[in-house]
Amino acid sequence: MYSEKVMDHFSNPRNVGEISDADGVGQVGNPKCGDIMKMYLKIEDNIIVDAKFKTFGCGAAVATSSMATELVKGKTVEEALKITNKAVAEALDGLPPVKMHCSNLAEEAIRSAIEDYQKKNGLIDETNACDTCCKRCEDIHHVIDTE
Amino acid sequence: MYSEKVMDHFSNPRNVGEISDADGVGQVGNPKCGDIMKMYLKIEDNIIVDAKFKTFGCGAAVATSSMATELVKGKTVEEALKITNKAVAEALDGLPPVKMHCSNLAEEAIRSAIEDYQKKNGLIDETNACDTCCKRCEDIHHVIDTE
Amino acid sequence: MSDRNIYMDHAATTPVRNEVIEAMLPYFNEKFGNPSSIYSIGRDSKKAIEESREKVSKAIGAEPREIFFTGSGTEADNWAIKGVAYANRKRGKHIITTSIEHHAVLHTCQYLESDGFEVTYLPVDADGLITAEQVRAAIRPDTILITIMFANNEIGTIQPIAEIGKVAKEAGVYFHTDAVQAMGNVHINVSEMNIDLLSMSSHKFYGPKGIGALYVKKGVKLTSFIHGGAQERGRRASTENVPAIVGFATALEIAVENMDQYNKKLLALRDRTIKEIEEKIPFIRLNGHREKRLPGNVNFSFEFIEGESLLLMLDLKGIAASSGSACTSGSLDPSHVLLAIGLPHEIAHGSLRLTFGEENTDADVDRLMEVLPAIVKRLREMSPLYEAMCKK
Amino acid sequence: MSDRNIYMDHAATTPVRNEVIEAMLPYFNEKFGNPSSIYSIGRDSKKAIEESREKVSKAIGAEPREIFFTGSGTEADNWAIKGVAYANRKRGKHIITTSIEHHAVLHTCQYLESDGFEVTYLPVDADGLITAEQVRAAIRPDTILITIMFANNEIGTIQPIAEIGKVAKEAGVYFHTDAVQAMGNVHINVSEMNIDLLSMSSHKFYGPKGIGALYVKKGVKLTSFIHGGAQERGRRASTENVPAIVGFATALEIAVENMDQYNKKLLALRDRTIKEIEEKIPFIRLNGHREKRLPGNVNFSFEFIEGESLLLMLDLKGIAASSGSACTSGSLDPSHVLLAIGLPHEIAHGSLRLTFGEENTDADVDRLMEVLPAIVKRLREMSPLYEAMCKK
Ligand SMILES: Cc1ncc(COP(=O)(O)O)c(C=O)c1O
Ligand SMILES: Cc1ncc(COP(=O)(O)O)c(C=O)c1O
Repeated sequence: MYSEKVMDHFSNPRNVGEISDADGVGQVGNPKCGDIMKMYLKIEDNIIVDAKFKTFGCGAAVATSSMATELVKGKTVEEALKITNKAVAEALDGLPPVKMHCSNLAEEAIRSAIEDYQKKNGLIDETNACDTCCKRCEDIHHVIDTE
Repeated sequence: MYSEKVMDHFSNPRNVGEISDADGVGQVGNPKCGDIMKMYLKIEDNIIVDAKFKTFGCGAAVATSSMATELVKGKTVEEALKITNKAVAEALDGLPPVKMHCSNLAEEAIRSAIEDYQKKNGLIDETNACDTCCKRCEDIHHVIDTE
Repeated sequence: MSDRNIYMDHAATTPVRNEVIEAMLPYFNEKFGNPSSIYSIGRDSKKAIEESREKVSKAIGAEPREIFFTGSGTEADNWAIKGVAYANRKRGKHIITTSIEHHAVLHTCQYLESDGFEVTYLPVDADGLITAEQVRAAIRPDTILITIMFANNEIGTIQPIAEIGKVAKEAGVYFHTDAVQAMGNVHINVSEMNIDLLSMSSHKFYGPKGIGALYVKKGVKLTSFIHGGAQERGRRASTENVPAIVGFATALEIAVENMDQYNKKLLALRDRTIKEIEEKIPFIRLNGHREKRLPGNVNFSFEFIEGESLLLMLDLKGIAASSGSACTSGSLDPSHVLLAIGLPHEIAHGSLRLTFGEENTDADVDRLMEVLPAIVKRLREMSPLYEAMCKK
Repeated sequence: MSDRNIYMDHAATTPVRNEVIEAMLPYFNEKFGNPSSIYSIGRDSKKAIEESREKVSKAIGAEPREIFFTGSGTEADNWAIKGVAYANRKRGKHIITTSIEHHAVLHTCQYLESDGFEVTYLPVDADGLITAEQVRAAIRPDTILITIMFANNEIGTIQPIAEIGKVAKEAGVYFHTDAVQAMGNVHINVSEMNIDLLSMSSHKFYGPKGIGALYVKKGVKLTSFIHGGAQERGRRASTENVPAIVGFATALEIAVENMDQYNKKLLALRDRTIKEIEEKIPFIRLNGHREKRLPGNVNFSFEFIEGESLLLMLDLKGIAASSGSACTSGSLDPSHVLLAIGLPHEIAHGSLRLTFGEENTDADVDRLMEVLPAIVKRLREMSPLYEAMCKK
């Protein structure tokens, strides 16, 4: 089901943990839906110098979190904001269709952590932390176990 | 499906043929239903001294015809009239349920041949040659091929 | 010689090919995992199913996602017809079919009639053929489905499916075909032939029993028939029968690859048998179209005799065949197909179907022709109908 | 050690036993005849089916003529429920079931709701149990069917079937039970338990996939579900799947003969595993009733972690298990069963089902207990929920 790259990032996730003095922290998802991603960013001179995550979620959620932290490191804030869910999924050699929402979560976690950083630093004043997961919970057709 | 006895009477039917100077001839069944039994009896002093048959029909029809002719031989007319379809079926070690109507046909063929004899000899005047097969044709629930 | 068993009933069912059994075996106890599981052993099963789906789709020119595995050809027929009927009930309640369909189609249509649908049963000609023109003429504004078999299981007649598909497409009516007998014998391309739904059954082409498939063209509105788990993309529930699916696809792939060569052989056996029976036995009638027929199908009526007796006699000589006789089915009415092509009851009762397959050889036909004329003669001599005819 | 594969998902499916494969093999290519044929090779198949039917009937205390083979457990459930519903529609339109049925039952009931039937979904207690009293209270004058599973596939809870059967009998309402998980693990006697219809599926007790059966008590009014040929005494059409039927019966016979001994072994593995998990891992919850549960079933929720990740980690260590996690099914909602017993969503997401079988040994449990606590710990350390809890 999962690509080798996904399995690699799942079984050896990069950047797991917390950054105690993070400049931006974002948490997206909802335990009800079975996916929560929390991302910590260390930002110096508009450049993301470190990133860590904690994730409650499926294999794809863990792997995309890991990949997302890898992708943002070294990027400017503007560059990081351009990372799409597609880019995360592609960097993992693809995700099964039913798991594509996990890559959304990664995109959202990056945005959410950056927004937090921007808010804290007075760079924007409006928050729109994403709650897509829970919209999806209700939207998505109820698919069920198959044994 | 069929007992050994049925298969024996089917593959080596006794008394196949005609009796040119028969004292009683009876034909029952209907080609529409796929079963016709024609029975020839030679009757001397009220005793059936010979019996022959021709049958268009399934394995059970052939075997019951053969058995019926065996059973009537040597019997008095009254005894022969007492031969039931059950007796014919039992003498063959049983018939599959769907084939029980064939043993009806045998019973009817005996009756019909004897009635013919009685009519010819003025012993009765009323005929009620049996047409049960065709009644059944319409009655029986349409069962179908199974491949 | 009577101890040799000769099987001439391939339209009823076929033995499973050895390569197919080999292909199936690992999935019984090694790669036995539930394909819906995420662990390795389940993923092997999943992969096997998807590869099989791809093979099946290729065989008929479809997309893999248009193939849904079922528990049999009958289930595929039931699903296609009930599924289209109930999903499109609001658009109309009229269905067109023929009078010579397999009972999997006929009885399903009759069931729908009892639930408020209307069904037109098109008559066939003396060869068992219908025309696209007949279909066109039967279409009403409320027609939602045309279901016409590709090739008939009894008399082997092959219908003008591409022409009917064209008519259906022009009218915007879904077209289902029961291709259970045609698969592996006839070239089928669902897009060229404008087929929307197509039923298959694996045990007719040397695959296992108990597995079939329904092709459903993308976009066709169809309700589910077997409700439960989310297998087959949520459209047909139940734990996938992995070994059987693998067997199905393996058998179909072999059948399609070798079709032309195989058909050449069958045609030779068929045509020789037809010719010799016509030469050697009087009072007979070939049932089904002489050319537009399945390559392995021979079907004759023998006047004055009854089919089951004929089968039993052949069986005693080691030859397995089939009949449209009512007696073989526990009914008193002979085959609805033989009646539909206009045979009188008593002649329909005396029919014999021989369907050739892989293992059959010219020696088998030699043996058949050695015993069949004598058996027919013997049964006729026992028949009061023959006696009556002779005395005329 | 991680290269050893340990299978702990027998509730999903089981490998086919070698004796069962052996028993099936001759019916693929030697005795492959169509059982409805009258020639010798068809008679062999027919005989095999009737012997199998007898074995299956014996296993549940029924008559052979009350057993009908189907293409799966799901088909048996669909047939039983739709068959009773449509045949008894004039008497009433109310059906009683539970909220923890398998989807083969639940989705079928939902389908019937869309067709005008009314369904009561009885709630269960925290252990997944319902009571006969609840059933009695739910019966209305227009109730035509009670369908309640024998044992649950996720949490293993076994229902008081005999008591429910008594209530159903007193009320004169048909009682169907989905015994797919119970067969081979629990002693079942349909007449003592007053069961009118019972579904089975062979691949849960070391028989082949794609074959099930429905027990239908003599006299029960039931419409056909799969229409077509006259197989199964005209009640379930399609060429009989002879090898699978033989496999089903062989597997069931072995299972029933060895049930007590087999259960003793499973119980030991189960109870040891439950005990050790409870001792070694904090923040957990045993799902399902502690005693009234299937002998091979262990189901735990592990707080703060998600089930699919847990399964993947176990798989990497060579252990195959299952989860009520939504992720394993492509849905975002976790198991309806875990929600029905009152688990909050996030805890339901983190559940693990281990179901033991024949090949499992104490060494397998050793291995499980070697890796599971570490995996749970690792995933928790990665979890923001655990972090949040720890900071409280
Ligand atoms: C034309 C046709 N349709 C449907 C079927 C039913 O297939 P199955 O027996 O696999 O259900 C058959 C043969 O059995 C058939 O010949
Ligand atoms: C309780 C229960 N009912 C029904 C089924 C469906 O059986 P099958 O997959 O054979 O259709 C299953 C398992 O799959 C089950 O566990």
